[in-house]
Amino acid sequence: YASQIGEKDILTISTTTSLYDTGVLDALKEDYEESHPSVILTFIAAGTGIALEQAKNGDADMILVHAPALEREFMDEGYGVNRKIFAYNFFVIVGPSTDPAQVNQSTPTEALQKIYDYGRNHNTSLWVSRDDKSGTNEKEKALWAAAGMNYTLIHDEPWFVSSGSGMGTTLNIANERGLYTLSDIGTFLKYRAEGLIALESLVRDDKTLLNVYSAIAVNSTRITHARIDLAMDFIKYIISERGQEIIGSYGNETFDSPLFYPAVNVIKTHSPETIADWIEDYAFFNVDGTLYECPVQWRYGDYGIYP
Amino acid sequence: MAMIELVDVTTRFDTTTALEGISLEIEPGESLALIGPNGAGKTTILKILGGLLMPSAGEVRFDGDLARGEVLEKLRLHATMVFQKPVLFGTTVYKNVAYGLRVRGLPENQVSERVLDALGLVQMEDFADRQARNLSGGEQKRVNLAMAIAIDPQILLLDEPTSYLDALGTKIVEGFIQRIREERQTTVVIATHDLFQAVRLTERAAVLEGGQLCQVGPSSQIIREEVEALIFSDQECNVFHGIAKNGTSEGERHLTKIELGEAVTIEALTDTTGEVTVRISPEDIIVSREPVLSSAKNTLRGVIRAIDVDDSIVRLTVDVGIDLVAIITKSSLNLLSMAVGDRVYVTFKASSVRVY
Amino acid sequence: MAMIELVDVTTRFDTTTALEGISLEIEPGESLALIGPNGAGKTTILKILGGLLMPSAGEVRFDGDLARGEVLEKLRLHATMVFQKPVLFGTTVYKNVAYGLRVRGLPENQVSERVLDALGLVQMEDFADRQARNLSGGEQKRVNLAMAIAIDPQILLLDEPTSYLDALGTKIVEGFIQRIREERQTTVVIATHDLFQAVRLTERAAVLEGGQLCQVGPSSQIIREEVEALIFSDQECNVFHGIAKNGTSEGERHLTKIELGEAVTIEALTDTTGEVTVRISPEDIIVSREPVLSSAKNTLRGVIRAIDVDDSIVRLTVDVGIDLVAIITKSSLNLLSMAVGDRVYVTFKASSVRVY
Amino acid sequence: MTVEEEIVSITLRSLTISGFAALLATVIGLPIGLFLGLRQFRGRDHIMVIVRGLMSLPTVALGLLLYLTFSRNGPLGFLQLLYTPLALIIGQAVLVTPIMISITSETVENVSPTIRELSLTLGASERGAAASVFRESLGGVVLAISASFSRAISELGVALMVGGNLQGLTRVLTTSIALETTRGEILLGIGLTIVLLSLMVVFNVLLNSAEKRVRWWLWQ
Amino acid sequence: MTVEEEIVSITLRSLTISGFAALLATVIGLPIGLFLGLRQFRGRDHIMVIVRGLMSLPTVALGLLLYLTFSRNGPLGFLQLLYTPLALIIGQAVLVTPIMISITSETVENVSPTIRELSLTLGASERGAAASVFRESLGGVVLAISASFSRAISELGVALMVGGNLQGLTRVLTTSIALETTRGEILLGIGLTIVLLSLMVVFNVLLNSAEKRVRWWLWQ
Ligand SMILES: Nc1ncnc2c1ncn2[C@@H]1O[C@H](COP(=O)(O)OP(=O)(O)OP(=O)(O)O)[C@@H](O)[C@H]1O
Ligand SMILES: Nc1ncnc2c1ncn2[C@@H]1O[C@H](COP(=O)(O)OP(=O)(O)OP(=O)(O)O)[C@@H](O)[C@H]1O
Ligand SMILES: [Mg+2]
Ligand SMILES: [Mg+2]
Repeated sequence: YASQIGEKDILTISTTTSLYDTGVLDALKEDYEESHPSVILTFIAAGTGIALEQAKNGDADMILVHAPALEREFMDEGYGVNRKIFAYNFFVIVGPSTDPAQVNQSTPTEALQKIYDYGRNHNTSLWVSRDDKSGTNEKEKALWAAAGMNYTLIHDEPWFVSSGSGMGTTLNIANERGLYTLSDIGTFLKYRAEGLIALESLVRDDKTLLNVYSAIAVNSTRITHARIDLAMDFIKYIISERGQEIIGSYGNETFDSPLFYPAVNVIKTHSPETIADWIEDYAFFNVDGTLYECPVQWRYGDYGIYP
Repeated sequence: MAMIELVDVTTRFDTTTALEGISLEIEPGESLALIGPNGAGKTTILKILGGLLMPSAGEVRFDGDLARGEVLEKLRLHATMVFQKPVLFGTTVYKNVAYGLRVRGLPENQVSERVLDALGLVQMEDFADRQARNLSGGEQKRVNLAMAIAIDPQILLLDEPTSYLDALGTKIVEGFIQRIREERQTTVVIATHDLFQAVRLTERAAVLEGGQLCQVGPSSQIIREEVEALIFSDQECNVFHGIAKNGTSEGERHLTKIELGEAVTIEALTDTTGEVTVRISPEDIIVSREPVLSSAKNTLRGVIRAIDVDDSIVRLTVDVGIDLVAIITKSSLNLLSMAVGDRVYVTFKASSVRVY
Repeated sequence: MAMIELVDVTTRFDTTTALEGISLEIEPGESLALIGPNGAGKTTILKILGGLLMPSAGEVRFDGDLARGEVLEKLRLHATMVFQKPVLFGTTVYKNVAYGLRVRGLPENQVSERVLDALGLVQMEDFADRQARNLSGGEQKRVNLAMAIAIDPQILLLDEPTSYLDALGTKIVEGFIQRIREERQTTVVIATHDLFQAVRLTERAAVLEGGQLCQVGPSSQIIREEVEALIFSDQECNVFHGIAKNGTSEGERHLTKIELGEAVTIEALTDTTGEVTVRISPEDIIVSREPVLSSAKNTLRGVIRAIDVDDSIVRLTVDVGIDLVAIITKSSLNLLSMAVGDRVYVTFKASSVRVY
Repeated sequence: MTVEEEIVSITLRSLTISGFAALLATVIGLPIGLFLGLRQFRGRDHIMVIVRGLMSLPTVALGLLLYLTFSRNGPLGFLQLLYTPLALIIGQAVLVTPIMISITSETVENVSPTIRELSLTLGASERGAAASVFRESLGGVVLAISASFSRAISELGVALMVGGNLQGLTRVLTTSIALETTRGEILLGIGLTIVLLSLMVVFNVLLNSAEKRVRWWLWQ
Repeated sequence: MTVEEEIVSITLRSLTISGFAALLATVIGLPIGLFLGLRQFRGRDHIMVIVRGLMSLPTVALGLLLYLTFSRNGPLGFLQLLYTPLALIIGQAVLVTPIMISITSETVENVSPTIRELSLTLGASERGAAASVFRESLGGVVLAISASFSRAISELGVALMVGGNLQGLTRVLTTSIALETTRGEILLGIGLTIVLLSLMVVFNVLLNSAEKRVRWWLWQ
């Protein structure tokens, strides 16, 4: 009953909320189910942390996430196989239009340093962090580290606000309180478009703000009931031209810019080169000095997804 | 001026009419009994008198003012009702009795004094610390009485004050009611089924039936009639219509001559004149061969028309101009050796004649 | 074998001991009165007899078996209690009365027949569709009685069965109790404060006081003692001790000669023999100058000892060997022109003598 | 499916799932509540206090615990209930049973003990007597049902964690509201809220009139 | 701050905020519940049905509505309450007041009307009589308070939306549990749940013994 409704197979996918909330997955689902009438896709949207946990517990057949460090851990523990990067976009540092710390046009690192200085000097809350171990939060930690600051230490300083909430609420808080925060582009654009927030995107499109989404199938030798064939079929669809097209065009009508950029061709063709480098740099796994989208030992079966 | 005045009061509950067009005045210091069969409306009237129930129609006046708003609150403060079924707060006996006093803001030392007095009066002083709801039926009723007594109200409304009470309790409570009437001129209204209690405790009685006021008058007279009516309601005999004529006055009761048809005249104790219905209890009639000169006012000559023997009881029908039924014992019949057609005298007291 | 047997039953509620070491046997078909002051433990005993309360110590046996488990359920099925305070389900009168029948799985046509019968018996047939909780106190008590009557239990436990009832209701209920005793041999246990009711309705009486059984014995004897204790605490008149001798039988009632002290003998209707207490109601006595040959069984000669005039009522004390008090009207006094020291005859019917 | 059809199907699903949950809670909680309300026994106070404490189980926490229980690696994983409506029903039932028990036992306790005695003396079994007390406290039971159903249909944590908000399967009104809200579709969220509230008012109207019927029927 | 200190401070904050919310709900809901339970008037049924319907307001939805109300552009934005403990208190109070009213009115309704009459005839004002009825239905009121406090402390939606789960300011037990759960820190989440449940059991024990004291005290 759990895995079949009538004749249909169910593919359970754990996904991060920020990805699910954009709605792109619903668009993919609709198209995929049309061409695969015997399959039903079900998305479990939860925080990255719990999503990985669910997969480890055997409650999902694949995951869609955007936290390379955590992904690697997941795979190293033997839970995930056949990782495929399928999309990317950029995080943005957003803040009030008054921009008290003058971060507009700075690089992310500079911006964070300015925020740090301003916050300390004025002894006022200035930065709100999701602090929830989500992909976005993981990115933020990396950015602070790049700016030369210890996340755990600044975390307790008065200018640093921990919202412990999802992206939407965190944006609302930033909006209400006039704070800076790091946001995924999708939620930000959506909230701007709905008129919910008046924050400006101040720092964007930097290498360090890169956000990479990947799909990982659950290891069916570890989690025996995981439906790896179904998962791989869907992964193949995502990285197919049709899937990439849907991802790339999603949101074009509503927002002026797309929410996601297809990543498959960028990696395959290594062009545009800067982006391809950034992606490899940021989201590929370094095994013995070589960068892999998916380390060889975690490639299962012959699905023809790796060149 | 009447203390409480009901003017054409009607009380309806969804489907039933509990009271219909009741007008009644209660004077300060008077005592009134409400009598009548179950469901007559006694409790309903008491609740209206106590300001606990608003009539569906008609007026309630307290000291001349319409009982609503502040006047209603004053009425409730001065009139206290003891309910038919004991009702108690879920706390100790002491606190139950103290309630009415504390509501009135009495200082605590006076409260405790009066609570203990009131409890003592109903012989419940040892129960002060008991949970009131765990008491026996009679004990609860006593506490309810103590609660009313303790606040020493101007108007005491008692709904079957001695139901559940044992003999001693009844005596104590009746004694107390008489005493407060005399000593403090408390106005007392009592609903009761004990007609003798009504006579003992009240001067005036009101008879209710089916929500209507049938009669109001001096208790002793009204109750006597009621007693008789009740006792003989199952033996519909010796009931006659007649015309009562003004007679000699004896204190409050009048000795009145009543002409029944066929030139039969009897004497009865009543205030009523004009057309009346009389009933003579068959058990009160003495049958004799010779006329009797006695304290009995009525002696009539007649002829035995019928003798019905029923077990040990004999029912004699004597034609004295009207057919009177007398009930005698079988051995009396044998002793007097009476037979149908014999001439006899029937004798009964004036007080044995009930006039309606 | 006793139907219900209490062996050394003790009932404690947190702080109070309601019953202490009660042993009592109830035979099939017998009638027992429980009498005693408020808080004596009457209700508690009834609840134990009905299987509604487990004693803290001691045994309850039903038909010889310890009342617990299935035996207890059987006891509850056969014994039905009518509570002191009316308790009703929050539905119509009809459904209240039908409850016990439906619980027993009677077919619906029989249910309706028996419900209407039972309601008719307490004169509540017109109330079938009324909400039971909206009834007056007496109406509720009637419904409660109907509920018990309808199921025709083997054992009927009645806690003050006629409290709240009007005179007619009382009479009906008492009549019914006598009838089921005779016709269906129902075992009846009645707790009551009305000692006369106890005599009327039961053969055996148990006196409780403070949770202890003081006395058990024939009702007439026990109650006589109780009545005396009460009456002599009061200034009641015309109460005498005497010895009743077996007399002639007249149907079911016996005409019995009773010797009162000082060689005065009167006749009364009673079954009792041996030591008795009699009371002659002062209002039932006729005073005359000449002896009366009449249906009245008792005519005694005497001398007027005292005349108390009180309003229109005159209280004559006549020494006929014992001091009899008669109440006559003022005009009778005038008519007979009686004075202290005059010789007169007093006459009263055998049925006017109450024997306890 | 149009948005309207989608809303209708989500609404029906919400009603069905929470209806079953409330039913389950009633079936389990009502007898327990009756028992706790009728009987005095040692330890009764302790049970009551724990049951009342359980009323404050946060739905996220319950969702988490149930997730761990129903998860494939969990003790009941073999039942494969996770992300099914049945899991949701069970979860919501667990959530509201303490409410059911608390309100029922409180109102039953307030019914005069004489009602029980009356039933017993008229020949009812202990069960029959309990049924009488139940009839007398029907108002409280109805409140308990209303409160339980309300709590079930308005909870989110369990629905998210063990239901998974799967479209067409376990997506209910609250998860939809939450989803639309995080997606920034605030008007749709508010619309769904209004749908839910209107439904619940209607439900309570029906319950109210059902109460009268049931009271009548229980006495048949 | 160590994790232990953090947990203690979150726990205290939860207790304070939900305590005030329950208090506020009691202050508002109790008189309304008393009134609805004591009086029969036209439209009373309608009010009851709506109040009961409001019991099913999902916390996400209420959170959203309150967010819109308190947000800077909202009608009450000038109060600058959003993301403050006060907003949370108000939000939770709004959430639980219908529960308070429903349970109170139901139990008050079941107190025999003769208690009111008894008070009145002994000279109490209408208010005094209402107080007597209140005393008699204390058990129900205590349940109402317990249920309200439970609902307040266990709700998440309002705390997230209008509280914002701000560390050190509006982070309470449920938002922490939710946060730890999304973080995948399941053990910590369960630990916090146990803290919450233990606290609530203790609270109910206290409430239970307070009930006895209060009953005693109310009669002083
Ligand atoms: N709340 C009510 N709803 C409907 N009918 C009622 C209500 N209260 C009283 N009645 C009806 O009104 C009539 C009068 O009731 P009331 O209680 O005044 O009688 P009562 O004279 O006190 O009788 P009792 O001697 O039995 O106590 C009764 O027929 C009763 O059924
Ligand atoms: N539940 C209870 N808790 C504590 N004490 C009780 C309880 N029930 C009865 N009692 C006490 O037990 C004693 C006997 O009570 P019971 O009701 O049997 O008296 P009763 O003979 O029926 O009195 P009454 O004539 O007043 O009805 C009383 O003193 C009473 O206070
Ligand atoms: Mg009455
Ligand atoms: Mg008793």
